[in-house]
Amino acid sequence: MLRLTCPVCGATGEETEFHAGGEAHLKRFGPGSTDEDFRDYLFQRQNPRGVHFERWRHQYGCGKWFHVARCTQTLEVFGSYTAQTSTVPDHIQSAIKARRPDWEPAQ
Amino acid sequence: MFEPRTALQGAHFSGDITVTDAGLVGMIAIRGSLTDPALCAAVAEVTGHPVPATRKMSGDATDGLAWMSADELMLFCAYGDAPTVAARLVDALGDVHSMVSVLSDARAVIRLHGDVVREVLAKGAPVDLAPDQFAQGDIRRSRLGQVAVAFWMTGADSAELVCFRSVAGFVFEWLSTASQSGSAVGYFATPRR
Amino acid sequence: MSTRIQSGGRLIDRSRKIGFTFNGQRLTGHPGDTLASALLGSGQVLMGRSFKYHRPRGPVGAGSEEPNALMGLGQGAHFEPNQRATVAELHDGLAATSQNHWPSLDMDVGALNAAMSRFFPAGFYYKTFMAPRSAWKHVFEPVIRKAAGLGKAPTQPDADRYEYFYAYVDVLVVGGGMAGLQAALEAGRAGARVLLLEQTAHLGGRLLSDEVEIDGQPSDIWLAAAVAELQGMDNVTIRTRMMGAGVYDHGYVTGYERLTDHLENATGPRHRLWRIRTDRIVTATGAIERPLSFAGNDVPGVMLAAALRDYVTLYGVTPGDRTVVVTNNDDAYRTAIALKLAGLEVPVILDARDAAIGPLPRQARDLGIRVEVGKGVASVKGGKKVEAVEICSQAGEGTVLETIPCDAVAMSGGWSPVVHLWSHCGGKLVWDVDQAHFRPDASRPPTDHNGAGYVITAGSASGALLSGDAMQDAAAAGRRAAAEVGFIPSEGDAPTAMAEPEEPVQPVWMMPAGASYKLRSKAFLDFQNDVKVSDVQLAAQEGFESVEHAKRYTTLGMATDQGKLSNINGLAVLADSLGTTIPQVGTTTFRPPYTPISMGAIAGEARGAIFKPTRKSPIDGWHDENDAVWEPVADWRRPYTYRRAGETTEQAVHREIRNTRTNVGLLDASTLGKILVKGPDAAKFLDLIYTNMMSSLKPGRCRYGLMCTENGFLFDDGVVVRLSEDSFLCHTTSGGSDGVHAWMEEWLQTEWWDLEVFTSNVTEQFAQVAVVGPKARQLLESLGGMDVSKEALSFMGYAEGELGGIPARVFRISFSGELSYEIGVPASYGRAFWDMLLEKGAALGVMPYGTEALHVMRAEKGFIMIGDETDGTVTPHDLALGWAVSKKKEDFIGKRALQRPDMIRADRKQLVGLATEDPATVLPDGAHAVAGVNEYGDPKTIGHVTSTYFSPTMERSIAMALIDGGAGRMGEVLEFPVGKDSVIRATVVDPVFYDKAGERQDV
Amino acid sequence: MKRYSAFAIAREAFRHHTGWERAWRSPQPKAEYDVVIVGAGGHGLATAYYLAKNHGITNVAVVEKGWLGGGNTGRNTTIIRSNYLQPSSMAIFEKSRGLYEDLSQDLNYNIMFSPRGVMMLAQTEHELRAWKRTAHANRIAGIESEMVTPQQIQEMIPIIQTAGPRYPVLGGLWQARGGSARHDAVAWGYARAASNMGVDIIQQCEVIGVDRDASGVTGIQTTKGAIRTKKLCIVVAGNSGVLADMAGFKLPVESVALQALVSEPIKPALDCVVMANTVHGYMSQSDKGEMVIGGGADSFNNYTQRGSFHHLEETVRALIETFPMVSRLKMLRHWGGIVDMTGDRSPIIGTTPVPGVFINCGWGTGGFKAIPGSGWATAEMLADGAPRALAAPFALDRFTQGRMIDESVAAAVAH
Ligand SMILES: Cc1cc2nc3c(=O)[nH]c(=O)nc-3n(C[C@H](O)[C@H](O)[C@H](O)COP(=O)(O)OP(=O)(O)OC[C@H]3O[C@@H](n4cnc5c(N)ncnc54)[C@H](O)[C@@H]3O)c2cc1C
Ligand SMILES: NC(=O)c1ccc[n+]([C@@H]2O[C@H](COP(=O)([O-])OP(=O)(O)OC[C@H]3O[C@@H](n4cnc5c(N)ncnc54)[C@H](O)[C@@H]3O)[C@@H](O)[C@H]2O)c1
Ligand SMILES: Cc1cc2nc3c(=O)[nH]c(=O)nc-3n(C[C@H](O)[C@H](O)[C@H](O)COP(=O)(O)O)c2cc1C
Ligand SMILES: [Zn+2]
Repeated sequence: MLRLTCPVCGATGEETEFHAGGEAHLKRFGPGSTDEDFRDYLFQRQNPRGVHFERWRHQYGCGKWFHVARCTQTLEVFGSYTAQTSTVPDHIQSAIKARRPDWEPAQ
Repeated sequence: MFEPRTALQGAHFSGDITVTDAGLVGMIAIRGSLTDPALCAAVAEVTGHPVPATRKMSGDATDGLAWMSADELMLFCAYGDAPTVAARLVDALGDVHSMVSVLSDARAVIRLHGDVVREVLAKGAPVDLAPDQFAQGDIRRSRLGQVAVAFWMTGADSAELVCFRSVAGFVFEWLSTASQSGSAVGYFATPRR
Repeated sequence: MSTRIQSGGRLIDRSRKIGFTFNGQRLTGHPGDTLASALLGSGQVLMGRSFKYHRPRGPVGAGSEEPNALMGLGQGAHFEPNQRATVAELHDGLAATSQNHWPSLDMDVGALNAAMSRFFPAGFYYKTFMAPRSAWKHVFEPVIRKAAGLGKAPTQPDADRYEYFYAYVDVLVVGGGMAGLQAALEAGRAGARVLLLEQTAHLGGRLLSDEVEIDGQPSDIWLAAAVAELQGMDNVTIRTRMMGAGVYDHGYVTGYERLTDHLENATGPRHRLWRIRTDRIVTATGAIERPLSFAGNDVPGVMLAAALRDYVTLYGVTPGDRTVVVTNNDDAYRTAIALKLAGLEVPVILDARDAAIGPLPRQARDLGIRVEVGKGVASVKGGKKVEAVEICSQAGEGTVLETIPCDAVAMSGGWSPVVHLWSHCGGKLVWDVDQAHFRPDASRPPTDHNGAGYVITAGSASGALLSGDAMQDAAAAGRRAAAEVGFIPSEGDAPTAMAEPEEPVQPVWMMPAGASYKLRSKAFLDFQNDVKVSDVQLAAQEGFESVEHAKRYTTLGMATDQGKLSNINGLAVLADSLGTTIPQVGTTTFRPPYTPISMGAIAGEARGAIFKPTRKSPIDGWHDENDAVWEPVADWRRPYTYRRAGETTEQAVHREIRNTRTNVGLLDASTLGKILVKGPDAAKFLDLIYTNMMSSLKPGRCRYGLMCTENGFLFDDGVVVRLSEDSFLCHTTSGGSDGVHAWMEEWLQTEWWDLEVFTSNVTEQFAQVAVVGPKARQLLESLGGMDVSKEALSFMGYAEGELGGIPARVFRISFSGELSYEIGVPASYGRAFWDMLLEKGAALGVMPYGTEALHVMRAEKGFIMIGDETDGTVTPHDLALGWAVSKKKEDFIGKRALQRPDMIRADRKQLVGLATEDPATVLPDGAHAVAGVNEYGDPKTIGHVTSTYFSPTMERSIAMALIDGGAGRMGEVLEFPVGKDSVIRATVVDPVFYDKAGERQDV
Repeated sequence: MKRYSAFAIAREAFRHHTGWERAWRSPQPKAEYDVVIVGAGGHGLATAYYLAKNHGITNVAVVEKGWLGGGNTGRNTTIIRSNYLQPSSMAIFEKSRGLYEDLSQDLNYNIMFSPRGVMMLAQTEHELRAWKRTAHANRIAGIESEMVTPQQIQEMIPIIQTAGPRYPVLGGLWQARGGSARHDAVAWGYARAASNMGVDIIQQCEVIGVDRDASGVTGIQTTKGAIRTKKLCIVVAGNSGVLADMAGFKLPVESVALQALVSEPIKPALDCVVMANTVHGYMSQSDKGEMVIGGGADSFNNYTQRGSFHHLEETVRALIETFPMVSRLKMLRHWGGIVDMTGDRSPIIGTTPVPGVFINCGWGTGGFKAIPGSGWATAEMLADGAPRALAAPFALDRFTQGRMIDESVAAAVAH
């Protein structure tokens, strides 16, 4: 039963206040993209056993989406940050590095 | 004969605490950037309340302004005043990118009163309701049992709660069940009055 | 004989007697008794039958670890099977029944299994019962099912009530023994918010039975002071009768509080499930004594040494007058001493160790008790109760040296820390060679959201078995917990606790060490599931080497006690059989709950009226008063139809349709989703959300719109109204409103956050009534107010104003093909508006209609219904709605998906109408059309019926279907096999059955 | 291998069961195999068994990181049914159910297949129509399943409450020859039979790398050393993404925890499997007497074999609403498994972008029932190098083409 902190309203709440939204930072492929790129965007997920960047919505709270860096193996949370970012912010990367020195961002 | 009615139609329950339909309440959702000084000024001017800080509320359901989200406020006023207040807000906001919608009828407000108000809420809301963690002036949007609610303390032993109109009956029933006599938990210190 | 003795019994009130029944027999006990102690006090040692062999059993423990003494408690709507008599507190009128026997506890036919046990070793059922094939289901399985299963199933709905409670603390202490109390004191004094849970009714843990010296005084004095101090702290809460049930990720703990089980007549909830969120957990859960594995260790009267001591000390009862003590450690001598001091006989203490030289053995000898070292039990004699013990040398094969008559045996194989809560979320264990047990490895704790260890063990739960160590460990644990959550703990000396020093335990996994097969097959490891030493050895022999395989093959540890007594002994046997070490073998996975918890508590308050929220429209009351047949639609309830006296449901629906098509009908459409979308980019945004072009819509006009998922499939539809240049009102399906609103917000917040758009879900702000039928306009005009004439408000138009004095938004849209207005009024006026329509419309023949009439009427018009014509795999093109998919727009959600190879296949399923050859025959729901044979050799299905009705308007059956390449099959006759040898033939037709030209709605 | 029978038990009883042999061998890995299967779950073991039995390919290793059958096969609620909606699903699940009928005899291992029937309740009009549609599809495909009325349901399942206030039961889809089997026995039975035919089952051997050259796969790296092979089949359920990553491709799969729980055992009270999809409650009673209850899946990626507690609350509430007596039972134990959910919630069986690497995954919440059929079809594919009719529709390319096999059409879940 996760506890997450919403970076928008600052509330720390339990998982049931939130709604999980899958992998973060997907690049949307629209008309004009190849079938393969489109498939990757729609279906192929990192699904790592380890550090995962994912989307959550503070569904019962402020209603806002945000991003979380979390380990899928230990469920440890490295930080949460706003949804209006296309890449993992530096401070989150360093928070992960601090606890997982071997971790490298995915290509 | 054709009078407006709340969803709960004045319902009242008395057990470990009292649970009461607050009656018709004017409610206006204001969306816009809460960091925009123009918006803050307009809202303060029309409502008489400063824009509250994150998860704070000024006043109560009779006259109050609550933080709902980073770009959303909820104004409480008299039911009959809501349309005109909303119109005044729209005027005052002018060109500021914003949205004002009257939601007086979309919500129900319930008043809770009694020594164990915090405990009754803590039976359904995953929120730290200890007096030093959740005080008057705080508002929390969360869930109660299986539905979305927002609540705030109006005194040491009283609170108000707002929920969607369609589930008002459910919430009322839920609160009455949780406060049936003999179900007090005895966890939070009894408030001093 | 088992009996109440004159002395001892600190937990009972001897001055009062209370009555209870056991298998219908009236017995008495004292307040403070457990059911087990009261039964022992009444001469009843035999309390149940085991699972597999139906062997007679008495209690082996005195607490929550008990595997044997399980009973059905209560009656009728309060009956519950499989309750442990050792923790059930006695109350007046308690009704207990023993289980798993027929015809009676004393005489059980199932006990034949025991006699046949040589044919029923571990896993025997995997090897037989295979022929003939059907015999398993019809012969063998029913017999097995009947024999298994322990307690009787409750038959009535539960009369009790349950609830939850959320608590937030800095430090949660589980266990109210010496260690838990000390840890709580330390954390509490430092200022942390502390919650302490104790599963029993009493604080003190083992101190209650085994008094030690704390700071030079009897521990009772310390105990009283500690409790008083804790109770005096505002930041500390103590709850008894509350078990730490499970430890979960991120500091989440479930606490199982039993509020009324110990009361005769109680009000209020029976159990309360606490969901505790804490930063640090101190588990001070104590240790559990292990049985010894000797033949006949399950005969009623054989007990754990400390349990026997508890019965004597706490309840003043004993299972026998002559107790043989058998042990491999010093602690069990306390039992011998306690028995002797209570005036009971202890003919011998059998100590498997080579020597017994500590102060406790010395004290026992001084009391005149015979102590035999290097000796053990070869076998316990007796069936339903202990009659004698055969003594042998521990090192040998079980040659009987002497037979000692006795009626009870106290056994101790050493102590295992209670590591369950530590382990639930991944805390690791180490094997402590000296103490012969697994204890928490403090360097590998379970980790929380910050990656930090969040469980700290205290006292004997850490493996600090001796009082002095336990106290030091507990104080350190409490201080560490407080410090880790940001408080400054005391640095002073912790109290010193002192008990008699103890010599080391000597592991004994089989008694005697060289026991023959005969003895091993009578030495029980798992009492409840009847798993013997020989079973685990067989598992190893057959290659079930992993401890998890051995568990599953033998069912060791899978009973209702989850192996609290058996696991370590079983591991040891497995390790020995495999020629490896216990830590190599490792433990099975510890899973919550610590002991079983009621399903009622897990469900909490959510039952009956508040099982799930029911959303009700503002007009719900009227429907309820007027015989609505309800239909759940998402969380809403909606009237399916209003059935009048003497009508069938179908007749009611047809009446409603006919009336709507000839006079005027009213539909409560309040549940339809309504979402406001406003901002400079609103039109641009809706162009992305909808497949159609919405930016070209004129203010004051309505347009039917479709929404696809990014995968190209249709998922919601509805009418979009342009309220003004920069604001739109989007209608959604009733079930879709929350989803569509969330969908819009998701795109706005996470993909197109540069767009200046706000949305607001105003669904519940408005009660919406569809006024439908040729007399609709007449009805509205009779209300007085805004102009609703054709000229002022044309088809697909929108206007705001007042009707009958109520503010109204009127949409001229039609889902039935009739002249139709949908009118939104503030929800608080919804009922008033509805009543007004009924009153004014009476003369016009106004009549409400329900969802089924709505469905039939839209089908008559060939309109699709999300969920009927769509199922998550259907595109707008499949439904011939290509006209609503913009070709001009560069992008919209789903556009790219619709270009994939499979989506542009010509032979996709397409929407058609169907006319059965016999107009009276209605195609069944979901019937499939077939033609030819598929790749598996079955008839090839070419599509299925999506909507099918008898149309009272057309006076014939109508249907819609999705058919492979349907658009190209007009006029074809399709075959729908609908039952054995029965086929319905239907012609493919245009799905619009009624008023193809659309003349009726545009008037 | 000595045959199991009542006679064998009697014989052994008189010699203290000393004559029982190991159920399967525990060999060290050889340097090379014709086929290496990763994952000794039901699907991997069944694949090995049918490779040996149907295709005579026995130089096969099944490599397992833990203990065989310890993945989802050993932790599922054992519901077996074949009344699916889409033709390709019906084909493989019915093939599987048919194989289950004779599996005990085929394997000489009592896997306790118990066709006690599966009842899928319809609690909304929409669900009722969906089940009717399924019933038609099933009948045409030769699968016995039928709609039953609330009255029939009440008679068949006395403890059910069909007239519940919130979601009264409107009907049910009944598959009489669906049911359950002993989950562990399925894994053990296949392992024993496969081992007996020469398949090496190598436990405690984790695959940690996949070797490949320009032409495709050449072998694997394991915690017990390197193993060469030209045919590698990945059958690791929740860990599929991790293995695909090692092999160098991506899958349309996400791993989440799915939970289950058991009650304490009670005397027989429920004779069939009941699925209440509207309220999310799934329950059957095992031969030992415990109620076996399927819980919900987490909605976030998770490899912990633990799930979030609130799913259990939802499940138990639903069950109490459906079977009020459940309220006075107790939960004995709850656990989770890591299930691999695909983009359309249907499985994947097929070739991969890496030549020589085959995949069988994506069974998600419902693959126990498919073990025999999937093993059969996967063995065909491995023997031929390409899928035959049963497996073909489940190929990976469907996600590129948009050819979804969506069973959620008919049911919210697919247990
Ligand atoms: C709680 C729950 C309830 C369910 N209920 C049902 C149900 O009622 N009916 C139904 O039909 N299905 C059900 N399922 C689904 C079903 O259990 C699975 O679909 C099925 O068991 C999958 O079998 P498998 O052989 O593919 O995977 P598994 O049994 O999980 O086997 C995969 C194996 O691969 C091994 N492995 C992983 N990584 C490696 C590596 N790197 N190297 C070597 N080995 C590795 C694992 O250790 C594991 O043993 C349920 C699942 C769960 C979790
Ligand atoms: N000499 C020995 O071999 C030996 C062995 C064990 C204990 N002891 C003695 O026992 C004392 C140890 O004290 P302690 O406090 O560590 O243990 P304890 O056994 O006295 O107390 C543990 C308490 O935790 C409670 N508990 C256990 N699991 C729980 C759960 N899940 N939820 C709620 N409550 C739970 C128990 O009911 C008990 O009251 C010392 O005096 C020690 O010497 C001695
Ligand atoms: C169908 C089924 C029935 C089970 N019955 C029991 C049971 O009676 N007692 C028990 O302790 N566990 C039972 N379990 C749970 C297992 O002990 C175990 O928790 C599960 O297989 C997951 O493994 P793990 O907990 O070791 O991770 C059962 C599991 C399944 C799949
Ligand atoms: Zn928030």
